[in-house]
Amino acid sequence: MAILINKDTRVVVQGITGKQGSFHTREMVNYGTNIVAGVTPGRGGMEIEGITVYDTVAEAVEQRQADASVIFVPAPLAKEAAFEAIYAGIKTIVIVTEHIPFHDTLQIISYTQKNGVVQIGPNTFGICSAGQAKIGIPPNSIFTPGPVGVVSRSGTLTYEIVSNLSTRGIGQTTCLGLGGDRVVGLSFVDILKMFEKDNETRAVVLVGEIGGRQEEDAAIYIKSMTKPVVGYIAGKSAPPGKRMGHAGAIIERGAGGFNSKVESLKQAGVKVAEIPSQVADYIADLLK
Amino acid sequence: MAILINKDTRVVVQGITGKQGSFHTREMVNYGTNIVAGVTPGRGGMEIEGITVYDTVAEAVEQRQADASVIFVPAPLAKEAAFEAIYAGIKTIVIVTEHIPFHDTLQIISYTQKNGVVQIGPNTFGICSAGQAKIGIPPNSIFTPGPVGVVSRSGTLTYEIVSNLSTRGIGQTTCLGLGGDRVVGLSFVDILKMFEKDNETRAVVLVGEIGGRQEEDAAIYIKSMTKPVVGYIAGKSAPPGKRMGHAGAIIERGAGGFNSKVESLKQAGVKVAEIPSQVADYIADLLK
Amino acid sequence: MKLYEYLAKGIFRTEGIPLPEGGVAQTPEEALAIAKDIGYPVAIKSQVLAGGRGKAGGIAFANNEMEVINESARILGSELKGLRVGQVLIEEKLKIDKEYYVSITVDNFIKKPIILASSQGGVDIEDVSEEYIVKKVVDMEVGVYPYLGREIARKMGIKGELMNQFSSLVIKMYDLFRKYEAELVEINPLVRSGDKLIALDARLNVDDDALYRHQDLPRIVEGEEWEIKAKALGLSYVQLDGDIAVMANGAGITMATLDLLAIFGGKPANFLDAGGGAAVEPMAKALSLLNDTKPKVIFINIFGGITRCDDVARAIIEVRKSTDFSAPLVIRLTGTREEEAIQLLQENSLSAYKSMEEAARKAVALSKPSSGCSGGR
Amino acid sequence: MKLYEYLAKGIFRTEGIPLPEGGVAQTPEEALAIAKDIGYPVAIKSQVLAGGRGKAGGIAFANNEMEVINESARILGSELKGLRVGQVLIEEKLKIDKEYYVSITVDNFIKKPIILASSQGGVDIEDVSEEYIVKKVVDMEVGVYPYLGREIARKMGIKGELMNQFSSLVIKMYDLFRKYEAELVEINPLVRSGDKLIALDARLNVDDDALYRHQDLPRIVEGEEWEIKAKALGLSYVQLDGDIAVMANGAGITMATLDLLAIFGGKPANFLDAGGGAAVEPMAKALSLLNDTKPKVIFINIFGGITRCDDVARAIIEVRKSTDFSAPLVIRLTGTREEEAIQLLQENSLSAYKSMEEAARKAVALSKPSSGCSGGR
Repeated sequence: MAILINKDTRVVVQGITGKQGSFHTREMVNYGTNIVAGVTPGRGGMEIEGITVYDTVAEAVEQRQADASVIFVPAPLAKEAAFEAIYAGIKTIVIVTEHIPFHDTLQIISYTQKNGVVQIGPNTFGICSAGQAKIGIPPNSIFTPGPVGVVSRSGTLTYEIVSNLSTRGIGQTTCLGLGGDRVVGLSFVDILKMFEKDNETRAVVLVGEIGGRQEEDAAIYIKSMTKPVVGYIAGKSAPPGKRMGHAGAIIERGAGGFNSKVESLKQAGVKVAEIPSQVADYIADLLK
Repeated sequence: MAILINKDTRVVVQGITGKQGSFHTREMVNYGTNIVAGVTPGRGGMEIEGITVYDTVAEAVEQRQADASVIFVPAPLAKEAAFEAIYAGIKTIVIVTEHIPFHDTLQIISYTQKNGVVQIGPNTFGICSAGQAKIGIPPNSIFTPGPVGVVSRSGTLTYEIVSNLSTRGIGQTTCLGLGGDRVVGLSFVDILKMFEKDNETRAVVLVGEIGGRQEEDAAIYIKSMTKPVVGYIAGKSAPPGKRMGHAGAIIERGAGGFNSKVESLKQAGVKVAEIPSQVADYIADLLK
Repeated sequence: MKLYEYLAKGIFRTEGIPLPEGGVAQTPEEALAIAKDIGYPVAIKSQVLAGGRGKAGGIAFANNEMEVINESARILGSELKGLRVGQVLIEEKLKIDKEYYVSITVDNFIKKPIILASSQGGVDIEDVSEEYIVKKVVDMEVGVYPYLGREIARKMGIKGELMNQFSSLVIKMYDLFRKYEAELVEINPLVRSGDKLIALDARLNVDDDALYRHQDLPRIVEGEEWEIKAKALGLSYVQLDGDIAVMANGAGITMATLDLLAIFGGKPANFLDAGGGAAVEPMAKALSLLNDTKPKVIFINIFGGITRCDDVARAIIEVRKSTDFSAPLVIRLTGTREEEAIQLLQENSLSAYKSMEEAARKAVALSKPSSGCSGGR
Repeated sequence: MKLYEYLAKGIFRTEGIPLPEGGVAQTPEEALAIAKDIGYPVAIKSQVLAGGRGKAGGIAFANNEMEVINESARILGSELKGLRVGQVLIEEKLKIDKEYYVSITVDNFIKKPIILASSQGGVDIEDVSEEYIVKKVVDMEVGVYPYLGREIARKMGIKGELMNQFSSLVIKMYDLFRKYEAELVEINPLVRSGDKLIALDARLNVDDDALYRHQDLPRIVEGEEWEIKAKALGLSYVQLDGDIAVMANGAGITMATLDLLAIFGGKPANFLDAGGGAAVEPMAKALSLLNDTKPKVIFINIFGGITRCDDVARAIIEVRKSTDFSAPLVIRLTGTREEEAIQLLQENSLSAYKSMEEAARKAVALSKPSSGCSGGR
């Protein structure tokens, strides 16, 4: 079954004529994603990678019944792109763009929440329902269909872990990046709930990092889950008070620190891996 | 039963220390309204007509469990007063203030709608559930408890008609003024639905006027009502294109004109009175 | 409050909306000077607060100095739809490739701003078939973004670079709508001239109740003599063509009073709403004004609520002291402080009806040539 | 980006927030001139981007010229929490009747702005017990109105005229928060001095990603030498105190790499995230920078996704052409274009690991005194 997206999801690419947009459109098409339209204002009528470009998302929805959108537009235009998608009735939005001004993100979230839209990102690698559809930018090669759901706050680290899983013959239902920014649309709990309900998902991998209290909140929910969860938290050796790339990765005064997260997860019954490759070991054990 | 308010409704008066606010607080108390608090910023701790004044509506809600508010503040402050009431969790707001800038009203309505708040007005005489509670400014003497619901767009004209009813021994459940401005919180249909559901209301009086398409919309709903409706529409002799006081009373190019309204209502089975005093005649016939 | 086209255009210009070059003139000489600056041909447009100026002869074109002088002289000082033309706008005459319509107003039913646009511009929007009208409701908490403009443009058949021009235009119109708390911002026609969209006409109607927040705007006084006088007194007054002057308290009951007089065969001379809680002084002023309009009958219809009947009686008595009523008074008073009012009137040899209908019948009777008796019951 | 107190106060002042009189000085002489203007006593406050300046000796008071000279000379040029003090703010020393706390930031969980306030100001807000902290979430579509300020004031025990002052202050803070796209607007302490509320301190942290929209703001550069250099190259870099220089692609995997090195007994020298899709040139620059920091080992850990492994190999080879690597290189490459990369490396007598863990073990081994062998597998 997978969560949120599948082979029938009809995707419009916002910013399809840009360098990133066109490259990843090809990759998504290659993966089998049902890309039905692109949007670049003023470029209506063009074709990119065999996909028709429209001037507005509303037109893409009207003409091609798009129901999900992926946003590749530059940061200064991302808020408008998201608003446009919501206005046009898109129900799942993946915002790949990074460095979106923080206040813009707050407004996007406020608007998606009020309209019941699923917002993945910003600054996310996106989502892949293995073997069905990929919306975003992760490498196609790493995914294999199977019974594990993966949810994460970081990109490449997730590829590392998913790749480990696939190499060991452990496939995935859906892999999803929440996004690396300080505030993003979805939380671990939102996604864990979906995996808990998803018939095909038998175990879940949670890849967290220092900063914020998302992992601690997840731990509370995990206590009520029937499916096993394996965790990994990055940032064990990060010194307090330093930013480590992601706006989210700030440890201030112990709150949101590594130990707090690991302990919370362990108390909730999560097997927490110390190094990334252990995740696949633990999952393999669980699925035996 | 009555609609929207009754003797248990706990009312806070916003702008209680003003001339209008204090006068009508006394009148409302005299009518038996359960006025539990007043609010005037910076005047917290005062007493007006035996009512404690607070600095904020939130405090009035916290201390005195107010659940309805009546706003008497001057037009430039009315938007903030309404926002404050909504923020504090008030569920029924009566905005008596007139001449509120139109864009302010639009914002108030947007905010009440999003928060599921009942907004009566602006520029309304308010609401009276006869014999129980009055929130607003109509004369206490005109109301008598009984089986007729009254809903109207104008003030004094409603007093005239209600007074006629009472003089003839025909009492009212609830009498409500939607407000005389171009846009107001509630429509005829909203109130007709409540009267239709109200056990004590046996017949309804609708007092409309030229301009807008509210009465025409009401006519559509009235077709599905089980209770009889008597109507009166003001503005028969008004020349097209002239403003007649209320911002709503503009006839432009025939739309919203007298004949359209009267015909729509008649087709819906409404007995439409030609002169105000006929309303009581028709109602008396219906209740025989 | 409606702004003259040239004032609206002045505001549009500061917002960056593309407009024809032009200037406003009060004399043919001024018109000529502007035309020389612009170059020929020019348009000469009467500045009055009425639509359909073109059909009514209020817009002319001139190809040379002689035509500017003649046409502006003809238009200036003429009457257009009952309004004197005091100013003309002289503008470059554009090549028009296509006319569009676009406006922002409020949908009273949805209770939100609405953008209306059409590929059929230059005519009355009411005459355009629904299928050619694009309507987009605006969520005020979100506002207008370029995508909304592009989406409207698309539905109007505007493409490519013009789509972006249109989108930017709509955003500017919405900014004006909000900034000036407008009831209407309208461009009709919006024209395509070559590769540019240009606002050939401009309307900006501002909410009277919000004017206090817009001290930068000029105050435009509109209406007939008595309406302007009444407005200066803060009264809601409309001139009608009958002979029974009417004062009541509240817009609804005032309209109902006019209707009643008409039904009984009378002809109301005006609509005057003294308001819900008027005091003695304003009411006296209103009454004086009515008296000045020299009606056949003056009909005062008051249902006392917040308005106290005794205050009304005092206002009547006060006016009688300083002025002779030119016409018989018919007074209807009921409600708050009714008895005190009746007593006050009686002390001054006046009387009042309790019933609105009886009073209205009397007022109508007094307005008829056959009846010559004086006021009161 | 954090603004120095004096810069934040400059902005607060333009917004109308009440502040002590004062000015910024870079020398004791300038400090004296400002103090003379203000009158004694004055406060002398070091301008560094750190909290707790008072406890650390970075704030002094002076009652006369001598004290101003001595104290400003002491503070200027001193080090405070590892930061050099280049400027002092000289301000009137207010009579303090009561200290409050107020700030606006964002609650990452609720994902909305939040106003935090306390009657217990002047101390670290984390040390204040929850019951003394007032929290109000702000709906950005609604904004902050006076009632919200009054409601917060009430909960803080601020009454009467001060309530209105506080309310007006909160609105101005929120306006700044939105206008400057701030991550934090903070006043601690906000003091009552007689019948006035005055912002004794001021903090304004602006979102780095929004700086392009705020050309009016100065650019404050913060951090240690290599961090500043890396930032100038557009890299996300954090200086650590170990000896294994690290470059990886993505914040999460970079952190995981540091963790892995630490678990295996190594000491990472830095955090350097080359980003998700870096090209040859930026990667080469990053590598040169790492080399310049003179580590014992350089560890490159790349999982190719958008980043192409062959680009990484090219970057390494390019740097090797112009620079000698001062330390052995340990390279881990896997993912997109892995084979091309391996071949390129081999052509240049380099090799790479496929496993992150194997590579990390090697890097740690190379960093130990006992191991003296050179880079590569």
